Amino acid sequence: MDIRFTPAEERFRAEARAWIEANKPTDLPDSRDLAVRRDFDVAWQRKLHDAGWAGISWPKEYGGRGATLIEQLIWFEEFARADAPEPATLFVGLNHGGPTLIACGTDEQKAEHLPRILRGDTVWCQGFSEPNAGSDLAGLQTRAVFDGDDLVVTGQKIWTSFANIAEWQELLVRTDPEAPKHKGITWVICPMDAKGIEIRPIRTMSGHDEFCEVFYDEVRIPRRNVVGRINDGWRVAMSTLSFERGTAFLAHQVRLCRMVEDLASLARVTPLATGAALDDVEIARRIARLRAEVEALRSMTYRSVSKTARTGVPSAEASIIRLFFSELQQRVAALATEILGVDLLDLDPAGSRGRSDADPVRGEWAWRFLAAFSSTIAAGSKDIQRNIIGERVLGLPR
Amino acid sequence: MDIRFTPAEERFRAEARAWIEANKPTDLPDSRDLAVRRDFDVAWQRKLHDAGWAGISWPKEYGGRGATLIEQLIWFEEFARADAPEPATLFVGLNHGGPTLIACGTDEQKAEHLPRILRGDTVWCQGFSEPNAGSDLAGLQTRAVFDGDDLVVTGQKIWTSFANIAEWQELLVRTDPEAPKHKGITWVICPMDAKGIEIRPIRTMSGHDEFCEVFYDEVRIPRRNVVGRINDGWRVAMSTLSFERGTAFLAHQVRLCRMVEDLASLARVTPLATGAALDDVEIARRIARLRAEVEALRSMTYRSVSKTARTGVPSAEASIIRLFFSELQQRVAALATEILGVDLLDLDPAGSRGRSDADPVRGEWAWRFLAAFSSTIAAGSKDIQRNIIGERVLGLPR
Amino acid sequence: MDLTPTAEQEAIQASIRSFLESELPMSRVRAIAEGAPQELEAPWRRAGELGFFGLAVPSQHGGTGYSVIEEMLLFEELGRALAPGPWLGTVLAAHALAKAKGDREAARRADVQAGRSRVALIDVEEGASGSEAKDDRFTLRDLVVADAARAELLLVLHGDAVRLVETSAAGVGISSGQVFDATRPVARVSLEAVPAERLPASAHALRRIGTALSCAEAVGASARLVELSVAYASVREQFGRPIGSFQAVKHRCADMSVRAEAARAATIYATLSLRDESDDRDFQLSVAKVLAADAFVQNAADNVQNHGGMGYTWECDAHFFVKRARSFEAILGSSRRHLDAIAARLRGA
Amino acid sequence: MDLTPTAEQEAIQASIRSFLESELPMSRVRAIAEGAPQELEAPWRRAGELGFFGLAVPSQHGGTGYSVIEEMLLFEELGRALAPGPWLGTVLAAHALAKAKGDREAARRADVQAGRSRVALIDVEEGASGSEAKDDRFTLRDLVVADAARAELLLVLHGDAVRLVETSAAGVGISSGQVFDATRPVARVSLEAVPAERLPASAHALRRIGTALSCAEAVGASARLVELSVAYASVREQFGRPIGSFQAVKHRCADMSVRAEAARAATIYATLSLRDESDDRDFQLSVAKVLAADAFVQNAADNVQNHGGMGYTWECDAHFFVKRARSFEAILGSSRRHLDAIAARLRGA
Repeated sequence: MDIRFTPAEERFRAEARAWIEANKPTDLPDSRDLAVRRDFDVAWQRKLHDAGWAGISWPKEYGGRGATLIEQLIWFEEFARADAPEPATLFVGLNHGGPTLIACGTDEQKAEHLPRILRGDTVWCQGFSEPNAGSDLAGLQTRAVFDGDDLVVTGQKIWTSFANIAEWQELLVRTDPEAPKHKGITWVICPMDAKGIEIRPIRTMSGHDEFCEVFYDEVRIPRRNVVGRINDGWRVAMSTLSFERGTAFLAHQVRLCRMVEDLASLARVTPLATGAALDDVEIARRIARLRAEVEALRSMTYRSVSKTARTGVPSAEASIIRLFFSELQQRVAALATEILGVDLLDLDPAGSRGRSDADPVRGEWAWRFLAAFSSTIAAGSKDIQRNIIGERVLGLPR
Repeated sequence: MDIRFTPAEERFRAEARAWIEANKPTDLPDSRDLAVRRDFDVAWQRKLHDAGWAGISWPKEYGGRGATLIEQLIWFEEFARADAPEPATLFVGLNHGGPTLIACGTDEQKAEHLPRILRGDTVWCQGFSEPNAGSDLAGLQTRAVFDGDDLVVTGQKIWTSFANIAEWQELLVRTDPEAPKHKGITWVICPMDAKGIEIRPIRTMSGHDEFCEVFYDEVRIPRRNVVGRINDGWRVAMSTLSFERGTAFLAHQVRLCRMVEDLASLARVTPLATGAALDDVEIARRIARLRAEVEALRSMTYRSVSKTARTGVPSAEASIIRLFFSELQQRVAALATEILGVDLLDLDPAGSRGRSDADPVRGEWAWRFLAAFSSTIAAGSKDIQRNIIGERVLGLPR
Repeated sequence: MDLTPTAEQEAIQASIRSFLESELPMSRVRAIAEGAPQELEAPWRRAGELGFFGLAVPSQHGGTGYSVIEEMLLFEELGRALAPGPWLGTVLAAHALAKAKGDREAARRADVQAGRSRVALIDVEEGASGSEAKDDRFTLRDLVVADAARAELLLVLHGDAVRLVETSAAGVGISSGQVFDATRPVARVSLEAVPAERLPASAHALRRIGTALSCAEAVGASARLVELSVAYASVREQFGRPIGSFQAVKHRCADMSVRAEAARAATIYATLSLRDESDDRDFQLSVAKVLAADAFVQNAADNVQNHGGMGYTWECDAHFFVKRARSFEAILGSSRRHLDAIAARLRGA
Repeated sequence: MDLTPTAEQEAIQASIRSFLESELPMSRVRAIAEGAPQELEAPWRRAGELGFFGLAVPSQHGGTGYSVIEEMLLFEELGRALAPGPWLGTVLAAHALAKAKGDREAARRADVQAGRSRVALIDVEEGASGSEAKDDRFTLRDLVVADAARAELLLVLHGDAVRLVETSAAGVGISSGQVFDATRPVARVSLEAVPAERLPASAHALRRIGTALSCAEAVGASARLVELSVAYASVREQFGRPIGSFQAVKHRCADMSVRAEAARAATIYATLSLRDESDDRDFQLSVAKVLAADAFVQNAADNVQNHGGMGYTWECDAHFFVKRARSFEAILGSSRRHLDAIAARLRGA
């Protein structure tokens, strides 16, 4: 057991840190215009690519960095520590679509898509969830029938980020309605400019359009776009859900840790009747507990990655870490709103200018608080996570 | 709406308070010897009986006080406020067995048992739960078959208090194994001196013998001891579970409120590095929250009794109050152990004599803490209570 | 002792509910929050005609002649409907003006009771930095005030003094921008030596009434959240079953109803103790505020969770309750302050 | 960076586990707790022969030559087995005596390592009322000390000083009565100017080791509690199904495992940072103590709940864990104290 990194790993860290510091964009667009955001992401990804940092966990043969698990962990940690921007619009391609093609795609599919994904040339989106298949993802009902060389798709997907700017979509469709529900699904690459696709934005509770609904009306997709075997799409999808094997989680941990530090800063400058909020013993202990928990989260993540590095298989604790993280994030955001009190209610930075100088992120808390609600819902609600822990980690009966 | 009592009710309260103060025994036996405890309970019950206070919620025609619901509430409140001892060994007879006979017994059964129960002449115990029928009470399997004028009972019951000193037991047996599980149960009066009954004590986590297991090996019970109709025992049992319709709960609330006051006293005399525990802002707020919750519990109980008084039927909120109470009680006891720290670990009153003078109940917390574990388990675990609230109060699907 | 409403009170509450269901349904609340404040005007005027703002004002002063109990029922329904508008300030102004003498104040009272003047509530702790009362002038800097931007009057509680300020007066600055809770939008208010009429009322007494009524509002919302979750969980299916049949969801709903019941009982008791001027009314109000805040905040969050992905959308009503719950926690004393008050009582005991 | 045990460490842990399973099974722990302390003697002596008390003592001083990491693995197993006996004091005494010079101390070291001398741990804050060090004499009044009644030596941490006291010395008063946690019985200890040998060790350093090891013990117990609950929930049936198939029970078990995992990761990290003398080791130890206390206390309570009525009986092992969890929370700094230390760090940041 060791918490120290090897000299080679420390050199990797130094190299990564120096490069990120020197190259990270600082002009993150303020606009919510997705075209603007895409241009920004593409430029940043191109820079990463040209310097050899793109696809940190992708094998070298596909142009990736081919980093070891520990190097990946260091990379994500440094990336988040520098507050370098995530290439948001490119996320699905880099972390889901691309890795799925690497694992299950044909040579033709790989050649067509992987280089473009890695350079940021193409935006991918995800078409998994449906209005009636959320927690029960395998219950999806978007139908596809073969007609000559085409799959003809009819149905609806939901919670799709960037559908309106994506070129491609990783799409799960039901190709055998008679088979057991996990056995009749196919994974297919859907061109988003195909005829019959209609996209509608979804506003979230914060008032922003973060997701889309996608409707398919007899959309024709060439049969060669099927990845893996027909009716084997569930296995294809599952094979890459844990592609980065826990290392990317370090970025979440680092960001949450910074959020706790922000919380302490907020408490330091927020006056209560009896002094600063951080001098209130109860508030201070609650922040201290959150600080302890986020530190434990790092140790858990390190340990999980250590296990994976040793055994080669994804650690069973991933769902434990996910659950712990998501509820912790909500507690952090909720305590901030409590400390802010009435100041939470005014989102106008001009109105609170006097205060915001002392605390540059004061105005962010409202958005963080609302965004945190999604963390126990999206990608498997906390109820589903607890089922998974109970059944798959602990072996309790279904 | 009104929180005030009528002048007549206030007179009733004054009368009850004066009588209890003047007559309550103060020489609660220190011994855990049940014979001693029984003698004590009988003497106290006789006193209550002779003064016309026995069976406060029993109809007058059966010798009870026949008090209104509000008078009952006042009685239980005053009883607990004076810390008057519960007639523990007589509880089942007075609150379950007797009321069941009143509701469903024959004239003969009533004449034989009710006067004796009311005077404290006979001790009853309960034979409902079984090792494999706890949460799922209706799944009980103790079998009884008719043989001439007798029921012949074979099986096992558990969690029976006072089985070893009781004359009678309210016993649920399965008389029709073919029927749906709620339909084949019979309620019968079991004489505890019958041949074939064996009793074994159960030690609890506090090291005391609080319960018994009761084994039945072809125990013969006269058919005339069946209460209500054969195979209708589930309905008979349910009809009296809410006999006192929530009023007795006030006694629990008053005792828990005193426990919170004890907690504040404990915090007042317990030194921490920075002063008394009650001067620690976090601890003080936690105690204050418990104080608020126990006050809300009283209001909930008042409201529930008000509803019952108005409508004549037991209030659906009883399970809500039960759940709130049981978890609150555990929080109170747990906080006390936290404040006590290392002093919790030494139960020897001599060892902590210096401290115990300042706080007469200091030594009680360990027992209270352990006893509180049963409150989310016994008579319907907290999981079952939440099912009941979800299904019967809110109407959610099973 | 009876903590259930009388038949008359039940009838009052039912008529308020049906008024709000037809005049301020969630679709209209949503429209108001999304930028059509004028949608409130008709229901507000109608509420004035029905006497909602003067329920507890004696009938000889133009009120309905009920008590704070009936006001509590009104606010429970307002919470249930998540009604926008400065109800609390307006009702408290009606209280403050009830004993008013003189024509000007009588006219004001009539305006307030009729819904012609909307009143935003400002609670300033005595000695708060930047606030100052001098002669008939009042100064106040940069305070966050709910509904100030669309009010004709400001009811200023300062120490035990109660003052009325016209928002049209010189020296009144009200700036509003983007807000967190669009059903109860705040504005930044500054008063620069503005004319302020002192009313013959006690600010402490008004704060007590305000606490009781805002608790009732939170109770109504908390109970409504239980209904919304139960309704959704009963029809929404996953894995071939309604999600309400899963214990995780069922038990979360059960906990929501426990919180709502505890908060309701505490609020009813506190409001009755306020009406009857019981010695422990401040304690009971603190109890109610702590329980009501807990119920509102937690139930709002649990309701989002129960709605899954839908709960995270703007289209679902869940987020309006989440935001209003934070508005509630932030006015008339945080839970922290009320717990400290209870703790002080325990220390003194 | 690797937070998983090496193959050698796994083998060590496995051998410790099998030793404890055969020498200190729960049946023997129960016997010891129920009044047969002599049942501990053979396993204790055998543990001495196996070098368990001197795992981290250099081999030239008779130890096994491992580090605090292997001790952590030992204590995790001790916690899993809920082993009675003054393990912590004895192991810390071996640390304190490791650098000892002179024949007397070397003999002591040999006795402690061999399990011939059992050592109870006393942690006295500097300036604690009633404690006093004067010349070679030590005075202490009425302190609650685990396992003192059956120890030959007392290891007294006082400020940064470390002293050894023989329990047979004149002036030592140890009175024991009924205790809460029978697997770790406390006694009241008073020292009246007793002879106390000052050892060349730092009490702060020993406290750190003690914190890491007692956290490891709590982690072992917390993980064991998950196993006990899962095993019972998998076979116990109600309503015709194993209770572990109900979400209420399943999710409670899931939460238990989350707590156990978080505590384990934090404890491993903290112990490694202690071994490597990282700058943030005190912070990491505080983190571990907070998480481990939470895991132990909550898991013990949840395990009772999962066992239903059985969990409330003496016959079920659940209560021994409940009681030990409180013993753990009460030594080497409550969670409150460690949270205050973390808060002080946040204030300074």
